[in-house]
Amino acid sequence: MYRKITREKLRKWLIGLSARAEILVPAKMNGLWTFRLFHNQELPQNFLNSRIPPKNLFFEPLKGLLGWKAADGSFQVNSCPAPEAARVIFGLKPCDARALRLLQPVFTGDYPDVFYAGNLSRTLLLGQACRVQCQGSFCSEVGIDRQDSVDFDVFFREIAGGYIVRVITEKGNTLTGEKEFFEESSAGEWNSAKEEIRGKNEIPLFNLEKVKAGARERFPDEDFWMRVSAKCINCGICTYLCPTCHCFDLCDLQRPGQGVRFRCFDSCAFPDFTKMAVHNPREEKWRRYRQRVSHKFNFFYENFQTVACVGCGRCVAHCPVNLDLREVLLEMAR
Amino acid sequence: MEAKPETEKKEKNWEPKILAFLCRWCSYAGADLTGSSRISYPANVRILRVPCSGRVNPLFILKTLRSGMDGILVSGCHPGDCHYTAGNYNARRKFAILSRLLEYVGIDPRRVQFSWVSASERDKFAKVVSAVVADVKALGPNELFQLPDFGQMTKGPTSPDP
Amino acid sequence: MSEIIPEVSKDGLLDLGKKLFDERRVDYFLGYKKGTVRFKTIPLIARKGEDLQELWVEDFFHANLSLYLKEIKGRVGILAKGCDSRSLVSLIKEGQIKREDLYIVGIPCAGQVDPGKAAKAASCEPEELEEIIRRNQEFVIRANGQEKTLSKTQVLLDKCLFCQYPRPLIFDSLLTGDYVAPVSPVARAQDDLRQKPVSEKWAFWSGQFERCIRCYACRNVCPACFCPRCIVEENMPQWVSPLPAEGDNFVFHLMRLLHVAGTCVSCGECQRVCPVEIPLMKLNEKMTDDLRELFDFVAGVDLEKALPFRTYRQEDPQDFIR
Amino acid sequence: MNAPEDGKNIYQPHLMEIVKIIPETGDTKTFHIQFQDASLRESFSFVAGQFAEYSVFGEGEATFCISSSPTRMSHLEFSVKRVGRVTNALHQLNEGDIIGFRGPYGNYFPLDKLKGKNLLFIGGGIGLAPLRSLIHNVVDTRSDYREITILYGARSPQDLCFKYDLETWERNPSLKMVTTVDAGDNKWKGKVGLVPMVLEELKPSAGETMAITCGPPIMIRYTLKSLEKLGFTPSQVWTTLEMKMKCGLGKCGRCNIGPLYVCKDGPVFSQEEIQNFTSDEF
Repeated sequence: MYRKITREKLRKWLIGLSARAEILVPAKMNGLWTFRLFHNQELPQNFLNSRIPPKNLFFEPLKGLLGWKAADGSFQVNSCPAPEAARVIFGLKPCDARALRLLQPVFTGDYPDVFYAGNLSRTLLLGQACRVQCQGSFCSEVGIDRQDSVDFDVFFREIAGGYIVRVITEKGNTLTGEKEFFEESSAGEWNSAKEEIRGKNEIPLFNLEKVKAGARERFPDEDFWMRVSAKCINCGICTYLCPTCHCFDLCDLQRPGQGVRFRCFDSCAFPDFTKMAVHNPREEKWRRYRQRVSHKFNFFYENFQTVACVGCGRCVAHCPVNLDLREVLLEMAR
Repeated sequence: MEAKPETEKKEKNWEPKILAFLCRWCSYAGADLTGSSRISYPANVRILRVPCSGRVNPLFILKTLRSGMDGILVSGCHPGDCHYTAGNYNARRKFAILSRLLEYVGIDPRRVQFSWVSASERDKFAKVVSAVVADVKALGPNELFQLPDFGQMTKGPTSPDP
Repeated sequence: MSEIIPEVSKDGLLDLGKKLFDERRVDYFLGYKKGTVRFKTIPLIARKGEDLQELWVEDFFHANLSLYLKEIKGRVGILAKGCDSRSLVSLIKEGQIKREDLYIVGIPCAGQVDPGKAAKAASCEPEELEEIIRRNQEFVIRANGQEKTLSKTQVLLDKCLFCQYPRPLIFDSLLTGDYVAPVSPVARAQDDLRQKPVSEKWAFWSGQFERCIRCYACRNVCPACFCPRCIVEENMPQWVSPLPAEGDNFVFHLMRLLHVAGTCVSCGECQRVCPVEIPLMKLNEKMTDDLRELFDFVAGVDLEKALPFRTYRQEDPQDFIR
Repeated sequence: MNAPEDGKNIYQPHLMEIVKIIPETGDTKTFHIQFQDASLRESFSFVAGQFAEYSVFGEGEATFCISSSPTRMSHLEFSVKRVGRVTNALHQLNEGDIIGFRGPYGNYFPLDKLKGKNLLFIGGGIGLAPLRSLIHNVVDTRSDYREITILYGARSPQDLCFKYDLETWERNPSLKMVTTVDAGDNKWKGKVGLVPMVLEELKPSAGETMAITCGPPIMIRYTLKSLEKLGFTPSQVWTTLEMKMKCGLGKCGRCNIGPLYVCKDGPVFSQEEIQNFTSDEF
């Protein structure tokens, strides 16, 4: 189903929604694009993508899971409540939305995580089409259409003066059904509104099938991994900025008489990630780098039939030593 | 870093908690003498005996602040009197840099104080402690790093929005 | 070194590197190769002469290669800008490397570009910057199909504006070129924050620390952070929890800073790589200034002078002690 | 098995009381624990080989196998060697203290494949803990199995764990029990020798026998070689693996060996499966 809305009406619609839900929109904070609470402001037009992926709004970098209290000889443990308050996020990009879907089977498969599930079900996802290829990105190579997506409730594509809207879910349909804001549109109009992406790779960088095959074949090739990881400095930027990386640590914080168990991010790039009492199976840097690439393009594919990379390019653009994942993939695809 | 007025109102009888790192040769003995001479000083200090003020790693001070202590006192022998010849001279350099840095990031210098108290200076010890307690009392509780509110223990890019 | 090649041309650099490998003077050669992302170069870790084919010394060689000396042991050939050479001096003083294991090739640097700053000056997003071209004494910036001319002070990293060591302090060879500061050195602008009341300082830094994601890139990229096991990873006792909570971030950043006191040469790599753009150099500069003021110590310029925390003077300031 | 309940916080542990602490060796203790919640005592079930996450509140969680048998459910047992933060904290606890317990997690020993076979248990050091769960289980259902041999070794007589069990098993006429130490002392009257060597002396017949082994990596490596020499095929050898875990639920992402997660797909693997692993990172 397709609809249309003007820029100003969209803002008014969001203002209306903010009475019922928390609205998050792209905004600049300390020079970084991020998703912030909506203060009825004009929506930005030059938003490419957020530095920190919106994954953090679903799988939080610091999340209390449970707390305990000891008083008068009794000891009590309480679970943190699963998030429920309704929420709307506008301006998500197709890559990040795909990442949220990729994480779904991990968190909500066997042993469902109420926190991730709650965050997903309480959020209305409003996507926005890309017009520019982000630095370092290779989204189309991993099968993401920057101008179309079904990973949202509603997907917005900018047109002159406003947006053309693809309604995907029932929830999205109900909310965009308000006649005073949206007018009906058609598939024809939607298709003709498709834009060229500025600065896109004219020729795909690599073939994903070959990368997947290469990831399996290259796995035992120690020399290859040593060579490509030599300049890695073992920082966690690539994993912490990755919209699909989801490794975490559990950590207790104790104060007199009470404490909290938190979940926080952890990174396979850190030497202590797998350190045990007597040995560490991934002590060497190349093993850790291999784990990161293989997890995304080999193991995850084997377990969930899709690669765990959405090509957003954050790890490429922000690596301190320019260790370019695209080059590694390209070499694997050869 | 300054105390919020609401908190002070909430807890009228609030008393600061101060951790004192005392060198065992001078200041700890000084504290002992203060006590055995029945000179009273505020009961807000928890004393931690260290071998030498040079043993006090700045990390101890950071960690103590992080654990929610309201104030810190580090006390050692007067320059020239160190049992280990130069422990306090070395400590003095570290503390000079630390105290300036703490001030720069917004920790009031009155929260983290340093003194030289010898084994015989019972009056000085009582005076120093009273002064530190009075300073910290004026600053109010260290609310920098409390446990987050239960139930809202999530940190995402959106949570604290002005 | 038996034979010193005082000056090499850019073309001669490749031959020099190969020669060093051939004569078994070095086991590794650290240089730069062309980056794959705008305004970045890749550190090149050559293990043999052929690896040097990719060597590229044109522009945007921000990286302070001495960081790899933490990991790479053996005899190393290394390219060093004037400022990077201070890290080498620092590391030699700290006993982390030996001068005789290094073959240092000094490279001329006309100042390194700060894309974020340039974007701001050109009033566009850093992502929109297409090209930054050095043209005589100015820079031409292309963004969104438009060209703008900016001055050096608008484009170069702040540290380059008060560059005091354009010529490496220690070296074995020098690449031909001009070893002069990119602009006539100006005094570093006074950090306004230092004059603010303590509560405003806290407001500022708590906002910064709150953002930290604890990726540890600032620590890992720092040549002065060379402890084989960082106190951050220690959990018995646990000094700093891995939680990216404000309090732990505060402890982490101050602890990191204090650990590099006397070794930090203000190379600025920590701030450059920070993915959430925390102005870490403000802290480093404050500490550097304090060390100079209190103990008359400047890191990485003098091989002889004792490190500030390995010595003392009886008359060291103690006005802060009761 | 206890399936996760809908809408429950999977990270929330049950509270358990330490009812007894048995010092095993200088640095190892066995804890007997019981659910605080009486209904859980009734409904809880597990299978030998499964593990759980145990919490010391304020210090964190650590992973240990359940070393008691599902056939003896008056309480649960687990054994801990003191090495790190959580294990140190556990060693500080007293009887009557409360700990957290999440589980059971992971797969288990393939009882259906073991039934009607000869069983050969080979354990080293604290590695006896997971085997012990299964040994008690098969002893309690003795008629389902044919000959049962237990070979257990430790560095020295002081390092032998579960001495009370070793004695019972030695006295049990339906079991063949061999205990060995790498180096004896003046009081030690038993066997002296490394586990793989003693195994080769024992010469158990490979036909109709399943070997189940657990111990330090170096012992496992040589034991597997000895078993091969004795004619055991990879499908006859079972072991339980150890990897660093945090969640125990296949989410936190560190215990994988290639695409397999030790917490969900393991910890029990046959030698045949291990041979097919794409990764050697364990």
